[in-house]
Amino acid sequence: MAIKTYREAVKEALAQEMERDERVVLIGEDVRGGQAGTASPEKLATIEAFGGVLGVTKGLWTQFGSSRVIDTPITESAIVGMAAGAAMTGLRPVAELMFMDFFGVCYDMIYNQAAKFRYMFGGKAKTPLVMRGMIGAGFSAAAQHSQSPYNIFGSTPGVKVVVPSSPYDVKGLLIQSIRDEDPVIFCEHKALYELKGEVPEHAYTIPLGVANYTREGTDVTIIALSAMVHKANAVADKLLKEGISVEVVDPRTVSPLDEEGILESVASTGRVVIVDESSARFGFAHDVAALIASQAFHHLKAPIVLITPPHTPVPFSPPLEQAWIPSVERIEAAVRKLMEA
Amino acid sequence: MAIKTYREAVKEALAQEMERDERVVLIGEDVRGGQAGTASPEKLATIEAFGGVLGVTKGLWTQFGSSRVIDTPITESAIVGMAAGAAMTGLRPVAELMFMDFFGVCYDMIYNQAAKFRYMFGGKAKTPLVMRGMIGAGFSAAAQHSQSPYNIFGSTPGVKVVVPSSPYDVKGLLIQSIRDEDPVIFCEHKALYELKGEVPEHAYTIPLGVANYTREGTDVTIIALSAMVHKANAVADKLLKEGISVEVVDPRTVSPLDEEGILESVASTGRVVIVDESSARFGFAHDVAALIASQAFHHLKAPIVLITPPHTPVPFSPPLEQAWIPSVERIEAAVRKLMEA
Amino acid sequence: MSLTKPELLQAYRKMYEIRAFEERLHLENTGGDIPGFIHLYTGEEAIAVGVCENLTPQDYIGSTHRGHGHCIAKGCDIRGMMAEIFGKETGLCRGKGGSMHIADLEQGMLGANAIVGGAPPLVIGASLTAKTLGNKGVGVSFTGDGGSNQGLVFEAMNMAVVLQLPTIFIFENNGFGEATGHDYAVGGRNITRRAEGFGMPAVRVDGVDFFAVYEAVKEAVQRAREGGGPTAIEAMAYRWHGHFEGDPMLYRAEGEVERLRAEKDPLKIFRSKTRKQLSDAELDAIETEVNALVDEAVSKAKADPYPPAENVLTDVYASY
Amino acid sequence: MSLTKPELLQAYRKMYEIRAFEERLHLENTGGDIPGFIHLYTGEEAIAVGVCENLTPQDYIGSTHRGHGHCIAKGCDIRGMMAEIFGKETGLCRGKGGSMHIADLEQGMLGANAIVGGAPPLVIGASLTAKTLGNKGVGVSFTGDGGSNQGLVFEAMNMAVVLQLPTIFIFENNGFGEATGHDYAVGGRNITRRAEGFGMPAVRVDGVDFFAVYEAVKEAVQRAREGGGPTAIEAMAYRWHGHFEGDPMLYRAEGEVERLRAEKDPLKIFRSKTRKQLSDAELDAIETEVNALVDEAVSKAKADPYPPAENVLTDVYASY
Ligand SMILES: Cc1ncc(C[n+]2csc(CCOP(=O)(O)OP(=O)(O)O)c2C)c(N)n1
Ligand SMILES: Cc1ncc(C[n+]2csc(CCOP(=O)(O)OP(=O)(O)O)c2C)c(N)n1
Ligand SMILES: [Mg+2]
Ligand SMILES: [Mg+2]
Repeated sequence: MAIKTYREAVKEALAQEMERDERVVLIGEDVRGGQAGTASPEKLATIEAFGGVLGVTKGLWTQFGSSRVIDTPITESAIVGMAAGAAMTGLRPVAELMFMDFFGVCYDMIYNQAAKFRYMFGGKAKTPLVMRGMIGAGFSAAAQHSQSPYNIFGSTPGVKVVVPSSPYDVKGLLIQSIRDEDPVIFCEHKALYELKGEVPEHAYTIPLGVANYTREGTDVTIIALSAMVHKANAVADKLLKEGISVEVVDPRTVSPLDEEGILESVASTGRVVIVDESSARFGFAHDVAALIASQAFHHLKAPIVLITPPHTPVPFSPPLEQAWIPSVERIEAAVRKLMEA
Repeated sequence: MAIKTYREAVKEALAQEMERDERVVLIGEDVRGGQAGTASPEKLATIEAFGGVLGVTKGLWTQFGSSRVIDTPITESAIVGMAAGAAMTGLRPVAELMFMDFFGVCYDMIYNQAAKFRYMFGGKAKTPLVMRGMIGAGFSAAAQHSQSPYNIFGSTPGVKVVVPSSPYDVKGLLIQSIRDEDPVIFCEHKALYELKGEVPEHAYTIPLGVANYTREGTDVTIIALSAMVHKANAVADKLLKEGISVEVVDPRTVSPLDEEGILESVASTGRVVIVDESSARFGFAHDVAALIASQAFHHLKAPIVLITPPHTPVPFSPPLEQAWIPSVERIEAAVRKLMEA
Repeated sequence: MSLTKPELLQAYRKMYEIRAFEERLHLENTGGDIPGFIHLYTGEEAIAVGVCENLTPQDYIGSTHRGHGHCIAKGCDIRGMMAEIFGKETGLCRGKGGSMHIADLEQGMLGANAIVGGAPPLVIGASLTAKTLGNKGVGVSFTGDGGSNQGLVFEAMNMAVVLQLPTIFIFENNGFGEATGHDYAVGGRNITRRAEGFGMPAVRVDGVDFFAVYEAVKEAVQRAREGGGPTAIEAMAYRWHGHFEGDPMLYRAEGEVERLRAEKDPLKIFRSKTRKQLSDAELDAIETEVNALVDEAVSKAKADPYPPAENVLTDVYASY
Repeated sequence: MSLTKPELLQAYRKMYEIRAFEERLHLENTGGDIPGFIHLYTGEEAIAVGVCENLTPQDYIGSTHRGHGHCIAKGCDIRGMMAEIFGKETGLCRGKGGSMHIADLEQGMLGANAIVGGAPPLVIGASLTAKTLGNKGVGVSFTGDGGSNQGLVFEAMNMAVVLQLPTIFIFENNGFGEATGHDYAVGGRNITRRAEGFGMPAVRVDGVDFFAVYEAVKEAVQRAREGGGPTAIEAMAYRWHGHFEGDPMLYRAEGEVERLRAEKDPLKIFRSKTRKQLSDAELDAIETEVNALVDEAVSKAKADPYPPAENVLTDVYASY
């Protein structure tokens, strides 16, 4: 199988779905990039100067043209709202929010609109829209460009929320998200774009709501998403050498959530660590802890351990930011402590 | 002590703080109401046609005038943003969002702005702003006017979140919120405005982050907020007659959260029901369940029970809406089941 | 006048349907049978109908909290609407939406919308669909004078101009947003001129005159269908009832509504403008028919069953 | 020309401070020492300084992601800024903010803002404070041509007009938002006219000419202080560097930036316009001083300590 980066996998998913289904359109700021520049008309007619700020969509305009790859002004409510309206009426738009941190300027178009149409209109509407964007800290992008609000998205009924951790997953889940009939918020972690992994050439789907056990083990279950999965894996690999057997469960989608996949692992280990970058309060860790404490209580041998950032904005300075992000060390220490208890 | 409604208590808090501190200003849509109407100039110069859509602020314009009670266009980002900017520069604004459901059109002004200034600017800014608004289902106000997004607010670091359940609490907590140096989101439940209770005449404060035990008991702890407190109390009163002793803990503020107050009760009963109107996922119930499962695990005698709405928008039709809202029956059944386990 | 007699009769029928529907709701609501909030459209019938008589079911509209008139004009079934407003299983949204969320995508009705300014961003999306599929469809958004100040609306206008979308932005200036006059809330006091600043043609029309609305929209629709981009139309009209049912309208002049009912009634104005083509008898006959239809809709809505409680879990992907 | 010689020297000093600061950052960033994103202001110095020379520390400004120039013009300490950008404890925000969040409330600087369009709503708040306290202060927001399309900005303009707030909305039209030209993104292609539609005076000025900016802002500030309400000013200028450091600017004409550096340099233009009042020697002396200051700021920033990890929990009410 070909080795590709997470970034390439995202683009490949978009390209293959756009090829397969001409109702799929991309909408966002600089998703092509370079409109009305000062370069010569000939050059402007060919370049994709940005292809998204991180180059994820670069190449798609050349392939699909301006009616499928739609550059917009800086106007997120209109981007997401337009995508929602287009989705209700026959397109399958993929709107790019660039940084998910920007949800605050446009969330009504998901929260009160796209997410609710199907239910509120008695099942008579579908809104097959994907809103893509970046999450995550680690780049000193500071307080307004480093957040991971998938917990907020996950609390909204009617919307599905995907938070993939690997190149393989990101492609299969994005294709599935585009084909899904419900609105999907698709969260790509900045720290993963350069991550490489095996990605099949063909279009394939991964169902939403099915967890992936990235490590199998019997002593402790670590539940983690996105960039945190790799930290959990590292801890599992390290501790295995010492005879501690750690299972790592990556739910991959926050909503729907593979409750069974989580509870099964907890039933077998009885010890739980949840690692979550979203929030110190009302986060994914809390949601899953509540699930376990209510549904798998009798399997638990020890308190559930939550590893989250502190309840603060993301600080800019590298040492502060490193202290903010859940670390391998904290995860390892938590697992060790659970084994002692 | 005088008996007042929750609505009167809110207004009294506003009036007393406005009297005490001339930096306190009210900003919102129709907080006075009646500007540029067609009535005669004399009449227009005196009426407060709305005083907020639910009449909460009626009377304040007459008392404090147009520079303190500021009617705005329908423009929530500008309302909340203006309040945040005014708060940074010396006023103590109380912005009214009318229905908290509208947060989606303006949340950036809290999420990325007001909530972050103090931290992001290294402690050199304060933003003493209160954003008031209604939450809650029960009035067939349908999917876009019935929500309780205090869970979303509570996940935002830097902001405090208050969700009062009684006339006494709403007055004391609102005064405290106005005096607080951090931004506060203040959630008033529609179903409580007509609720009556004892409210002292004088200005008093209730600290943020201190739970109230509305019932004391030894068998089961129910943790509930806002309108749900009254349902929990009803269950406690009913079951007491049967010899089941229920403690009801009303944290009153979601953030900061009185963790000790909650954990203490759990330590004494070992059985927990959390009743929460916010969300079936990532809600207050989940946040508190996670706290308990991680901090008080060894005190627990049984699984934690979460009573929340289903993971759906709020339906309009009365029987559907009644099925949606956490009910006294569900709470009672949960307590009974816990006692059997 | 470019309209045929059947078209004129149809326009009157639609306007009267709205009138009869709304005035009946006013009565029913006073009786206390209707759950939730109700915002009546009476007095503004010429706008909804003047707009929608230019549209086909392939065209889309997006509406407001005051949406009954738009729904009726766009072809939603009156019985289904009434049942919805009463919260019944037979409602257009099976009781899940209510007055503020009536939608019917088959009729090109994208929904009433209880978020002020909510429709325009969605409608530019419907317009994008039409443009992308090349089907000559248009999208029409309704927004009030109050709603015209919402950021969502400005963004949608700008986007429509940039992408040259087939969108018509209708601003229903009925003088008030809740209790606040448009002269207070609209910076520059001129919605038309503000829209023009976004780079599209914009006109102000007399919104109680069906023909004025109809002709302005006709031109805009034609331009949009031909790829000429968006248009804004500000229709000046009057709200006869309170903001919501229950508002005592302290902010309005005494006798104002009575005067409006006498002088600014879109139906009366229509009648007087069509005296040569239509007889009173023909129009009265329509009214009689519509009255019967509304009667039937109300009795049916009252008799129909509520949705079963288990429906709370349908029409959504989650099963808990 | 209404400015005294000391005022002129001060204006040049400020512009050169920005220039030296930004060009040095460009170099330091290439060296790889600077964490996070950097957006340089070079080429637009006349706007920030032309605005802020009209202001006192009691006036407030709100800025953008491209905020260094505004900070310097408003009086932020260059050493504190540099340390902040390097993420050091001695930074203006103690390392918690970084380039995109430099603030200094004592200087009336409400913060750079990494949310495009974030400043105007906050600035009308500062203006409301001034109006309420009656202290004659004004609020000034900076927004780019790209940002001029954000709903937040439109809402703020409308609110400022309705409440007649002492606000000046500065639009820095540097031709691009990221890689997208203003001619594409701005509906109507005219930010000034669009602002006028909101009901306030609006002018377009040459943003590389300090004096053009200064005079327009002077008039607006005076009007605002006297209770005459808000003004919008669109200043046309050019961005010399990429959107962020690292952007290869494929979308720009070959040789364009070199031409701009030669023909549209705000500092050169200032020099040539002040030939009668100021000598090259005087201005060169300022440059030498400023260069030393920037050198010092950089060495200090590099030498200064990072904040201790436990500071992650300070400046916030939560202790976990
Ligand atoms: C985002 C948002 N803000 C405020 C409201 C409350 N609200 C409902 S209708 C209304 C007034 C709307 O006025 P206008 O747009 O003129 O429409 P009209 O009622 O006159 O038809 C307001 C403020 C809302 N529903 N949504
Ligand atoms: C709400 C929001 N949307 C998008 C972005 C990403 N972004 C940062 S700067 C920028 C371009 C801004 O262009 P302009 O306003 O012209 O300012 P300039 O960079 O030219 O100074 C964009 C799109 C953002 N930071 N915030
Ligand atoms: Mg109106
Ligand atoms: Mg620009």
